[in-house]
Amino acid sequence: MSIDLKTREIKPLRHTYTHVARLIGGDKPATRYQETLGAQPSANFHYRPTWDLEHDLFDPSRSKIRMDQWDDLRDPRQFYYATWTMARARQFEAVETNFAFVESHGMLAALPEKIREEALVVLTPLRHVAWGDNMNNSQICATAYGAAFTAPAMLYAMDQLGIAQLLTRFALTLGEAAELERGRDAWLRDPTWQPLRRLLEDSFVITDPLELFVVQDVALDGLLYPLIYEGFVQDKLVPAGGAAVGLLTAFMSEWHEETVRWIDAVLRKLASFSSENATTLSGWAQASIARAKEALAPVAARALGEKAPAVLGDAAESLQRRLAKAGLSV
Amino acid sequence: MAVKTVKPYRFAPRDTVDKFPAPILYIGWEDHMMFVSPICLPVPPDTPFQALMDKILPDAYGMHPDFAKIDWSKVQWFKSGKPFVPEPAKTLRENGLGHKDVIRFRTPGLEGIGGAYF
Amino acid sequence: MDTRVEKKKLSLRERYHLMTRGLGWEPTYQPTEKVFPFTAYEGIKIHDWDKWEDPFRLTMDAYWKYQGEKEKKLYAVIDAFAQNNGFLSLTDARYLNAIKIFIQGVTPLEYYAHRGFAFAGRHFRGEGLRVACQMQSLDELRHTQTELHSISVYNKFFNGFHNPLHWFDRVWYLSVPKSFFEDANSSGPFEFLTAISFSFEYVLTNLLFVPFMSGAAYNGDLSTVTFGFSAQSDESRHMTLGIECIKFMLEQDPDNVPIVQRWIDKWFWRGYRVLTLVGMMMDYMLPKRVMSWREAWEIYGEQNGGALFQDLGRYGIREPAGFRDACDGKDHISHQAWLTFYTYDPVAAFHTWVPSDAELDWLSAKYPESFDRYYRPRLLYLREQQAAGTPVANKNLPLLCNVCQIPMFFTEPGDPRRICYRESVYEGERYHFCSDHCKSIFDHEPEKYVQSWLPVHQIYQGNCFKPGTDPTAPGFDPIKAVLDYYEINNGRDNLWYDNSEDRRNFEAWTAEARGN
Amino acid sequence: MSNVFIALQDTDEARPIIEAILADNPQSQLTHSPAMVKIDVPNRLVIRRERIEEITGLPFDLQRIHVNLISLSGHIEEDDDQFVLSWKR
Repeated sequence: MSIDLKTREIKPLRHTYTHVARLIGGDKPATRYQETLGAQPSANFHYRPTWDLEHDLFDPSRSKIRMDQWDDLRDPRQFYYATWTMARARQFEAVETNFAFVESHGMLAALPEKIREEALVVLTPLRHVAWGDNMNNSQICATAYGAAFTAPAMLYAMDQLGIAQLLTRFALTLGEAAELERGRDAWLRDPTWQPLRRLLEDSFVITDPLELFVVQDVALDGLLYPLIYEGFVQDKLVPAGGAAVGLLTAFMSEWHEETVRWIDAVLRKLASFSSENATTLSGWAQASIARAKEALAPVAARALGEKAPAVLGDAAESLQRRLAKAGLSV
Repeated sequence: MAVKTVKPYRFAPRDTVDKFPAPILYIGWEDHMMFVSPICLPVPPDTPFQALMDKILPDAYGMHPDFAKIDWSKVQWFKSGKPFVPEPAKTLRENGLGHKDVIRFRTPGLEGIGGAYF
Repeated sequence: MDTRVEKKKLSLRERYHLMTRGLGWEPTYQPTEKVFPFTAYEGIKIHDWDKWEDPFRLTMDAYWKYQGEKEKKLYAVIDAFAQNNGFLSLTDARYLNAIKIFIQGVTPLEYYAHRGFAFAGRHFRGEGLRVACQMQSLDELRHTQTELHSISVYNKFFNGFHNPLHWFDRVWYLSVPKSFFEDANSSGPFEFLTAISFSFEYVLTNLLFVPFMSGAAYNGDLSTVTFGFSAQSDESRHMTLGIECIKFMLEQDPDNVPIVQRWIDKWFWRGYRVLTLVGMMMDYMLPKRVMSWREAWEIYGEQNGGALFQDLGRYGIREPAGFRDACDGKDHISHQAWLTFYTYDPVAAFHTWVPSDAELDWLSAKYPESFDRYYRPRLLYLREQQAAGTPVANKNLPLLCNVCQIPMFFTEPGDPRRICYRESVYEGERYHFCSDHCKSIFDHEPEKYVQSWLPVHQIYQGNCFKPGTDPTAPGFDPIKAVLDYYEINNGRDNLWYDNSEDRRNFEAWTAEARGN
Repeated sequence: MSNVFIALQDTDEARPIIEAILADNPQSQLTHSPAMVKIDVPNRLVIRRERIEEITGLPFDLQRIHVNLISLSGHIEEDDDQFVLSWKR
């Protein structure tokens, strides 16, 4: 009897937290995602950071971009830690299956040497790019404003660490540990990679977290992923007998397709808030796409030969279309 | 000694007297922890010390049964922990009390509820 | 034909090394000190960042796998608890006030840690150390969110849960944990790690989580037990980051030793002061008690802390300066804090009460040195006044310690009859402290603590009223105006348990559920 | 000599780990709290993968300990075969 009663409805006094109700338009049942919004302290800070005297610990004025409500920068994936972690755990089970499949079905043996070599030369140095990406998104999480935006930035940073490690595993599967050294050496010295390394190192000193977001997540990743994982891996290597390479890097394309939804939603929200925002973002995007295109050109040439300019051009065009849809003029 | 920072690190103190309606005075009644801690009050500097005893202390502490039993002639005063003899007719300023000074008074023979310093 | 030989399986150590180390590089297009501008200014000397030892070699795939499993289990419990009105199985709704303190005072700290470790994870040099910090940033985000999610069900049915983030930035007693963590986050990355990973996570966190979670288990709060222990499983990684970081700094250069020692002195004391709230929770807020604050302090503070500092002696580190005084406080601080909150309950977003006779007897047994002599008579007086309809409430605002921001109710070490007063004058301004150790923290870094946002002073400065409030209007009630600014619902979130809506509801719901 | 300790959730999953600790650390002192088991050992505590595998009859990855771990003290050394907590002196 009492079991029946325990499950009987008791009328709640309220449906969600007050700060959440403010963000979702009133006291109504909130999703778990919504209950993670607004978690950042925002008033009455005590001490100025010893590492940034000009700003409060959390301070929207670190960016040129203005917003009334930073927690409006919602993630269309509605990721919170649990859903993100479980999604990545599932995806990496698939990665695991793919590695096992490739290793056990002689796909490595079947991989033409030329493809193997090309894949290693192009993909191994990208470990370092992913690490730089991880640094930049950690920085965005640390210095941008509002839990709604900074939390996905940290998830993005850790995705990049996962990608750096996946590329490491890829290199170790296709070759020996010396491949990592060779890739590192190319990253540090080979002229093919220097413009890209320079771009990343320049990005490490950007202090505006949203400018950094545009330079890294919008422009560089927006060009790099289509160029490498579609243009190079899917369209070039896979048809030429490199199915194994396609299988082992399938996560990257899937990841990119997923994360652009977040990136575009953030841009759209920022740009629609004010024409000043739209102008600033457009300026950053134009400059950083141009710069990223330039920096990727030698990598594209190494990967795709004479087709490089066309593939890179297509990637840039489709990125520009994305941004135009998000309300930027590029 | 100084904070280690990337650039010179100096900020105006947050609690200077100009920011308050009147200078802050802290008052503690020894052996009476029902009041938890010294209390914090803005008090105009031209308030006579007598007014502190006649008005401010009864408002703050009158609810305690010991308060009515205080023999004011025996009360011992301390300023920053050192014995202090206030002149009742003079103002707080004239008694040397300034912003964020702390005074305490001990009421000999009174040790709070049940002798438990409460 | 496969000419390559079968690869030998890599050990955990080798695999982790390849997966993490060597990802980073020395920049050449930008000066290193511009890319990593914050590694030197604290005075810590690091000669070889690669000497950092990774104790837990978790790659992201393993991280996702294990964390994913934990989350799946945790949310299954949270769902079941909410669906079955699990809160009706609590021993007593008084218990929930401990959880209110948790979401008001601890959950926002998890969030600060999330952001602070993101900063450290970006700005340290070696990859091993950075990855450990980044994972911790992620874990702390997890804790913030799982706590908000677990406690969400209580918010629907009880008061004092609905506005924790707003309260955290404003309410007087929450400036204690807020200033603590902002102090850490506003420090450089090495001090931050010493503060949070070592002093808080490694030395003190057992005192926070273990009693809290065991208390939850004892009192029928399955939801909190689950999130708590699930969070703790990350915590052991964090504790290890703390001790490894300390060893790393101490082994890198002898000049680091005095800097680290001073940080340990400071952060041990800062953390210990914050834990006063936990002591009070253990001794007073659990209807079924697990162990006293004193016992917990003896196990986790004295025994473990003792072993740890003995071990660190080989680096020239001694126990924290405040350690003896902390041990001295074990008979008193929980009682002093509870009495404070009881008499200030009109302006707190949780309920207090006078313990029952059986509970008073438990306290006497646990505190033979102090309870009957000092604290039982006080509580009995509060009970008597409450019964007479004149509950003791303080209408005076208290003097707060300029460093820990706790009202100055702590007594002199060795003399529980006397409040401990300390003060310093810096550039013509006077500052007050609750103890030698808070004073010494101030004296070392006065430029930092002149910025303290002290809630009592802020009220008097007129900064704690909603816009449009006119303090000169006739009949102006400053307490009501401050409660309004706090967004504490007067009569629902605050005041004593006995007459609370929480109590009435809980008794009605459980009577219905248990009756029939 | 000081104790090191490990605290684990009192769950079915953790039971083989607890048993393995008790088997390989004869000086273990076991304390049960609500939902938690704490094991203190003077100076050094070792968890051996093989011992757990012997108990469960299944392969065990030591990193799995994290799922049930509550707290610990001492310095940590972990490799594929064992997980050690110790004080250095």
